[in-house]
Amino acid sequence: MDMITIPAVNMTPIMPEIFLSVLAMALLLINVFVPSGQKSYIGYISFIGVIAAAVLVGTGWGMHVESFNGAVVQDNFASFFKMIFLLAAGLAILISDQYMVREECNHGELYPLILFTVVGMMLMAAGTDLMTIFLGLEVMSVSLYVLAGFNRENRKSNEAGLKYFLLGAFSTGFLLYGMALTYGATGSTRIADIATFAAQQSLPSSNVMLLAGMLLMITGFAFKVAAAPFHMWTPDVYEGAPTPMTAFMSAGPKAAGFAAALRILLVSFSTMQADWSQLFWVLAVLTMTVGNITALRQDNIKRMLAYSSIAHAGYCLVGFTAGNPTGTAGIMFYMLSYTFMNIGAFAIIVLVGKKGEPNGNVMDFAGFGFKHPALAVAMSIFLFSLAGMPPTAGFIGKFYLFSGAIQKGYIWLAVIGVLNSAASVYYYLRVMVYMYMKEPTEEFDWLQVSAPIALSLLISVTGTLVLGVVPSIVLQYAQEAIKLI
Amino acid sequence: MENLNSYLTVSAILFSIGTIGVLTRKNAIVIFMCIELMLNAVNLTFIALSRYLGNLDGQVFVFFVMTVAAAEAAVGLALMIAFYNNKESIDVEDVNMLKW
Amino acid sequence: METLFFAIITLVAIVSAILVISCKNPINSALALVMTFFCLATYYVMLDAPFMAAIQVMVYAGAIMVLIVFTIMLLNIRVDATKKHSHKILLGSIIGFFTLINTVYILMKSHAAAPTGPFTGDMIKQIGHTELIGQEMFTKFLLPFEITSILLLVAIVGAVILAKKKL
Amino acid sequence: MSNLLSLTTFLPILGVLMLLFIPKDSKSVLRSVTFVVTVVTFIASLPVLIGFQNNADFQFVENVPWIAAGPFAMRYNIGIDGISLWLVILTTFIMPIAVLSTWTAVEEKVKEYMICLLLLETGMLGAFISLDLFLFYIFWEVMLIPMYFIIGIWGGKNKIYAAIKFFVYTMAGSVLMLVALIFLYFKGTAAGMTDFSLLHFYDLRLDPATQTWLFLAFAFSFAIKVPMFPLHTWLPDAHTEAPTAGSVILAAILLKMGTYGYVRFAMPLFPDAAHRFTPLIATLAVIGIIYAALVAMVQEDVKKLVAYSSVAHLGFVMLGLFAFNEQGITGGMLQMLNHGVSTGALFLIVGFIYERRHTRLITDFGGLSKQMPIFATIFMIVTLSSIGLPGTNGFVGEFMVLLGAFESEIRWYTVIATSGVILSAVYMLWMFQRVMFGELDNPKNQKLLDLNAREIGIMLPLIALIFIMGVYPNPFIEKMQPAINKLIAQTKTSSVTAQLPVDQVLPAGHPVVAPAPEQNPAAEQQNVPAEEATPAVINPHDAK
Amino acid sequence: MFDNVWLIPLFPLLGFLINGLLGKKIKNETVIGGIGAFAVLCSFAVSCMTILKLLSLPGEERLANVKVFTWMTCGNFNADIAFLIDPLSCVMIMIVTGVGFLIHIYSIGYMHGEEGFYRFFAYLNLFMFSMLLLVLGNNLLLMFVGWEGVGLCSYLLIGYYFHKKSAGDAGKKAFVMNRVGDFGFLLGAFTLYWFMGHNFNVWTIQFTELGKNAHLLPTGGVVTVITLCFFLGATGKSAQIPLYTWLPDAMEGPTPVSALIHAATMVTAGVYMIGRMNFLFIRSPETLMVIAVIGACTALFAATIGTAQNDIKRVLAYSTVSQLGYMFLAMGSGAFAAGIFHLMTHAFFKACLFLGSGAVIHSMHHALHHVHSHDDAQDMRNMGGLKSKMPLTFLTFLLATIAIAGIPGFSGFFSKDEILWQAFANPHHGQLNYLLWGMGAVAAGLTAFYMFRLVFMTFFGECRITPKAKDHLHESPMVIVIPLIVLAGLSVVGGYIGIPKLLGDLFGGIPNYFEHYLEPVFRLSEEYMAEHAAHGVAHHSVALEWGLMGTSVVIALIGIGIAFALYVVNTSIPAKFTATFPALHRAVYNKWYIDELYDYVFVNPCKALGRFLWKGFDVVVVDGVVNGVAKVVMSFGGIIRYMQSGFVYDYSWSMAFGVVVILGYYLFK
Repeated sequence: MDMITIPAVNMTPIMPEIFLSVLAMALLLINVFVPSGQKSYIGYISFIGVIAAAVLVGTGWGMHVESFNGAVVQDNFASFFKMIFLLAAGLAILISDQYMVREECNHGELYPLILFTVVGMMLMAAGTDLMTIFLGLEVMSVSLYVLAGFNRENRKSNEAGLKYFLLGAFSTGFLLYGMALTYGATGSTRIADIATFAAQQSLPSSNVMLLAGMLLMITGFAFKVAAAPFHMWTPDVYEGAPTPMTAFMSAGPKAAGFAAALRILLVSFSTMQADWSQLFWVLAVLTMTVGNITALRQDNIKRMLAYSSIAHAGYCLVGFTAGNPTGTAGIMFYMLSYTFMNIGAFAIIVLVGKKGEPNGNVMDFAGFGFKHPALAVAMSIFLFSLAGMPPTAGFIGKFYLFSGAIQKGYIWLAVIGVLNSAASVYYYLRVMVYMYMKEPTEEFDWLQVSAPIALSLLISVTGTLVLGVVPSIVLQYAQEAIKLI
Repeated sequence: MENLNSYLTVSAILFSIGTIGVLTRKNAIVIFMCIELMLNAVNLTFIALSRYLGNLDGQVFVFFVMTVAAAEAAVGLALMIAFYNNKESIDVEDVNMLKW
Repeated sequence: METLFFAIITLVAIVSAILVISCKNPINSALALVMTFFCLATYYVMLDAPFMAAIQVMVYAGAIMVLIVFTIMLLNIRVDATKKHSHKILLGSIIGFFTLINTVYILMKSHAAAPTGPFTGDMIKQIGHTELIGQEMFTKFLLPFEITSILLLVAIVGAVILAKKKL
Repeated sequence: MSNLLSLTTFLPILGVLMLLFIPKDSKSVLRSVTFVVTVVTFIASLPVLIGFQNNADFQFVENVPWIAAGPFAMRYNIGIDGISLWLVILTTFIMPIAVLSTWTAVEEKVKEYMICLLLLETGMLGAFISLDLFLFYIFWEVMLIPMYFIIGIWGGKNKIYAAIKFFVYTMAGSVLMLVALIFLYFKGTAAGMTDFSLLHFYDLRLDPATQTWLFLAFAFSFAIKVPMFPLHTWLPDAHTEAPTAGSVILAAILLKMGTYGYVRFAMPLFPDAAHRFTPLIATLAVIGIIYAALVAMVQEDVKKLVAYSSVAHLGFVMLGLFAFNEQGITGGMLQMLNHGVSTGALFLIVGFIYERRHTRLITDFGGLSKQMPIFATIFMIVTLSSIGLPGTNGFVGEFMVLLGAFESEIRWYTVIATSGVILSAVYMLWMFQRVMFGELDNPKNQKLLDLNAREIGIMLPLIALIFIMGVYPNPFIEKMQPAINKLIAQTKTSSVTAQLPVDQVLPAGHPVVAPAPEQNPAAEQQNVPAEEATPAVINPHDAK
Repeated sequence: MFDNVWLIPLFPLLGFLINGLLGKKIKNETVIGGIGAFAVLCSFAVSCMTILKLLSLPGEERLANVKVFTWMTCGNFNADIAFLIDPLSCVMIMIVTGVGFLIHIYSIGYMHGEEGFYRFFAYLNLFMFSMLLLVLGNNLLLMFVGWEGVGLCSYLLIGYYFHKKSAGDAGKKAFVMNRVGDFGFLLGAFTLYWFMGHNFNVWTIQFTELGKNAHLLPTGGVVTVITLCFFLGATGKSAQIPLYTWLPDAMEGPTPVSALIHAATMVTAGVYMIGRMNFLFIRSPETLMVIAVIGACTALFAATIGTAQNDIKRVLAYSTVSQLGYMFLAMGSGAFAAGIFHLMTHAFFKACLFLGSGAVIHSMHHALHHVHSHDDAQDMRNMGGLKSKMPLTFLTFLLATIAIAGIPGFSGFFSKDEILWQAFANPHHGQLNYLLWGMGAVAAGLTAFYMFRLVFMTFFGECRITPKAKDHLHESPMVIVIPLIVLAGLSVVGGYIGIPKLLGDLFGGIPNYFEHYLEPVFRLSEEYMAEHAAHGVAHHSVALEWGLMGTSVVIALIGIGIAFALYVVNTSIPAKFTATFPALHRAVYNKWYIDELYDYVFVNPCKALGRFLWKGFDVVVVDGVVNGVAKVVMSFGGIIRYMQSGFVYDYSWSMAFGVVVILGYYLFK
């Protein structure tokens, strides 16, 4: 009997993950010694860590390194998404401090958990083995359950965590079953092997086990990206979770879900595109429509953004349906833009919320526009971007998503998409109606805008506008990234 | 060894029973147990397939699933406790402050 | 003989699974679940995976179920007290039934990939299941294995944050 | 100066930057700065007018790469021809007037208001000068935002409803255009095009079925903006609620976006479909003319009446455009300018009395002529211009439109449309009579002041234009003539080919880039096989 | 040759600009009136020079197009600002500037002290400008400019007393009815332009060019359509059935306006237009018949209404409508020269009548004002016995009345008789001619009747206002009287330039100068007529002509006699008559309820339709659909929202449902 020799592995592909994990662990330790009033420093350190990780990711751009026996890969696709995760995490960290202090749950563990979430998401994006992806997903999910319920004194937060947990675990069951069937059908969990196997099939979609495995996995990811009818957790969880975490959840995990789904479907199941495109067509339509229509009737702004987030997932699914470079690069670009604009919007909500009632109501924005012009302009930019108005990132993103669909010939899908996007304008405008066109019902308190939030707003606004005016700087990377996958 | 399909069928039955449990029970802990049942059904599928394929990947997967189940159990139960602390109940009928 | 054994185990597994979802008292459900887990462990043994069976018993039936039972006790929950929503049960059952039909149909219709792996029952018996698993886990699946450490860490931290009396 | 157009377009943005640094309480400074900026923009646009050569080419072209990713390449490609020239000038001309018009009416949130106006100007100018379809779409959408705020923040009672209606209505139309735009682009790339340049798309020959769909999408979007019956209902609301400057800009320029869209995009890009849908468009235009006139007749609110009159006027424009001949299109273009001037002026006038009386109900007025003779005179002139009295601008446009339409296939529509001249006289004069004539019996009206110097100053340029364009419209016509002829050629050549069996001209499903029509008209007559008729994409500007 | 012809319209335009822009500052009435009158005088002078120059040319060369500048060109369409000088336009400018000048002079006196004096003169000058454009314009479009321009001035001047609601209404009515006519004019112009261009490649709107190419046109068919459209324009402008109702209402304007615009010049524009485009009308016998019939009907119909009116100006207004009917009867009979001739004589005597009535009203108003009476100064029932108070006015008025009544020797006789004869003898309408003649003759009798009724009620008998007021009645100032005298003189002698051939022969072969003078304009048409006459040129005996002439004179005399009997001899008869036939009287007095009919048939339905379209269609249907879609979407939002029940099992149910459906679809499809 031989000793098991652990093979020499190339750590390069997972350097950012390692770095973040180590940092998170270190912070957990440091946290013990930081007095409760000064937990912000942990946040600052995390933010710096995120930047450092981004640098690490950035330096790896252009390389294609497989490692761990094919369990993980470093490629542009992964790097692009990792950047999105880091951005989301960075912005979320920036807006967390003020909120958490106000809500009196400023526990230092928050930041390490965010970092762990990022590690999980990164693994989802970089994983080339179903197991890696699954575990990445679980790391992310488990952290998110905690983050959603982080404000444990708050019943809504508890409820959000619990709901997220129960439904997340339930969806994990389906996802796993899908993976099991796929494994059974192909004899491997490696994405590349599955692809090889599927490619050998004359008619892969007639292999029922493989097909069912794929479909079940899709439902699992559909849950993560909040596609109808697997979306129902979203509004509740988004509403209940602490606002910065909502912001984070709406951007990061969604992107991660798309990353993993894209990799699995485009690589492993590329030969079955006809099948999954058809499914995504329906999912996209349902998701967009349900999200938008329901958002029309929301007064709670967080809930409204939650529904809108569902709708945005729907737009991304349009790109997914297309499954061509335009559409998929569109998804990548869109998720990046969405990170900017949505977290930006949530940052404003963080500011507007008051202690104990952090969930802004749309009515709370009455008169906001002229009381706090700069913030209101920022909010308007985010909302217009979410609505897909040029010259903002949201428009370019939608443009590419729908272009992908049109290029593929899914004209009607694109039409439904744009009509949805027109309908969505209504509820985004509604916020602006309150901001600019209604008189305030009560006097505004002086809003305290902490430096980190100001920074996050600055980043978000800049990102939203720059990506809207000169999107090439990012789009070309997205294009490159999608080519190599 | 029984043929593969027998095992798979059993796992499918267990999976479905778990699903029904999730859909019908009101107690969060019981729901969680039903989910565990579903996961176990999947585990059975994995191991049966693994054995059939002569490929141990599936079993390793089961190993990880168990880890995940443990992790989820820890966090999930902690969430339930936290919820219970505030609401004195873990009945999902009571978990509906957030709606519409 | 083996078939008979399989049938009995299957019967027990399914009956206890049904008990899991039908017992009013969560403790009873939990015990029924433990029963199911044991059945599954038995299956694993039958499938030449003794190591998995051992883990099943220790981790699942042991650790996880203890945790659950402990929580049930801690929260002092006895009976599923709220009134039954029969339509919910009906709808749930219908969906579950269709899930069953679907999955069984899948299994009927499908055929797994041809057995390609090197691990035959004899080989497993010869080398030892545990060693083979270890071999796999520390070579081919080293990364996932490492990830589980993070996962568990997260779970611990999370559980502490959520459930500790005073932070 | 090669980047004159960019300068003109983005000067208002510079103005916005300046405004940002002015404290919001110094209202008169804010107003003055804005006014100066708009005037400077107008002055900056004059060299464009003077330097414009009377030919069909796009001039003052700027063309630099902008976005290039994936299958797309967008360029910052701008330029003007005779068609857009006047609309650009109209825009820069109207803006100072608009700024002046709400000098005293807008007392609150002046800074934001002025910023909105300037942003709007950039948006509008940008849309008129874009030669890149994508760029056009961007500006087209961007315009909505400031206008939305102008209506919604500084509007009247029902402003929110009006603002949202305006926005969502327009948005619903334009997103369909977006889909069509993308689809068109892919059709273009299939034929070897590499960017969104409009000039390339002109040479693209699409099969009629594709044209139909694309045309419908474009036309729908533009029809909302025009607005054509029955998509007009946002307009009365928007106009009624908007502040004076908003109404003026909306009427004078924004509505022209729709008609301009037809001239610039929908008609030349999809000539076959445009011809095919001429009966539909003409029907809607005619219904619009009659319908809006009838509805305007019974309005109780002056502003709403004027708003409905806009619908009728733009019906004439549409009728002219879809005559597809020189007189019709020239008339349509002139009518666009005329409508800009006279309806803009009408809204200003309504603004004047509203500012004084804070009501717009016709019944609240009566006999104002006695109290406000100057106002009466100006109002009269503008009214007459609006009903198209000869000697005023309205007549020239309307006459050309009707003449052109009468010469074309839509003759019978024209007959009905011509009766619109009766109705326009009815509703305008009736309104004028009720407001200005009769006993001055309302005590509130007896102390009204006549127009002040600022107000007269606002109106004078408009009045002057009313007469200049009415008496000597030739300079206007001459500048737009070559471009219009080119447009007609673009729409005509294709319809000639459309009459040929499609499979001879085009292999099924393979749109090809045909030689530029004016260069090789003979080739088309001889049904050149598609492969031969595919020279590289023609880009006259690359050649320069 | 006629290079300075553009000065003719220019002077009034300058006058308009000066008075319009500076009038308020000038304030001095003499200066304002002087500027206005002088501008017209200048035009008149240039017109005289022009016509003299024209007369110095041989007949065939009496035609000139004077281009000022290109107005608009677009493709094959070209419109110039250019003037056409030919005998027809010359006679028109003479009438317009001549009569116009007199009325300007008159107005200085009449409008004395009125508020907005400058405004009045500005409008008047603007009117002169427009009218001159109308008659001088060498193309359809320029004519249309004048055509609409005079309509505008008419509107402005009718609404001069804008504070009176009736004035505003009348102005609007005039404008709108004119617009209905303009609609026809435009359509006619479009059709003509398109038809000539499309079929014969003659893309032009210039009269001379059109005339040259008229031979290309077919007879009837499209030409009928075109000419009917144009005629619709003429009915609007010249107050013919069915668009005549605005003219009586237009009497709300100051009296000089009625004289100038609504009697002498503007309302005859329709006649002029038909004369100008005779080459077209002659090619459509159907249209000619329509014109003739409508002319005759209008002549008769308006005359009946005229008999029952009590407002002095309204009587004259209906008389104008009726006389215009004569002119159209002439045009419709192909007797263009006769129509134009009557146009001219009518301008003289009707202007005189209106100005005379203005003088009466002025005086009455003055008197009533002095005693603070609110009696209507225009109601003839308040007048009577004025001949002693205002002898000069009476005399001139009487001369003009005789002229209009068609008493031999006066101008009206010559022109009217010519028309009646042509109506009888023209080759176009066959048997219809007799009817036309009959209607014309009856109308002539009625004309004589109501005109003398007017004279008798106004100038004869006892004065019916309070004696106190009576003392304040006196003759008008010279500035008012002189124009009356001049016009009365013209009414008497104006007819002698166009003596009918029959009479001319009688008096030693005096030629019909007027007809001869206009011959270059109508020659081609007459030749065409000779060739194509539908019923052949009938040759009637001289005796018949004499007989008809005599008959018409007798009818007129009977009319006068009846008037004398009823209003001088036994003034109680009219009242008895009214009492006997109350319905008839009411109908006639109320103008046969035509206004009401129009209200019911056109105006009210239009308003109701508008209101329905607005409140019913626009708000309910169109907006309803739009808002309805929004509402439906919103309510869907509400429904879906409530599916989000907050219960975990519902959510998991939805997920499981999704899984089942997806799997089921793919597996069992």
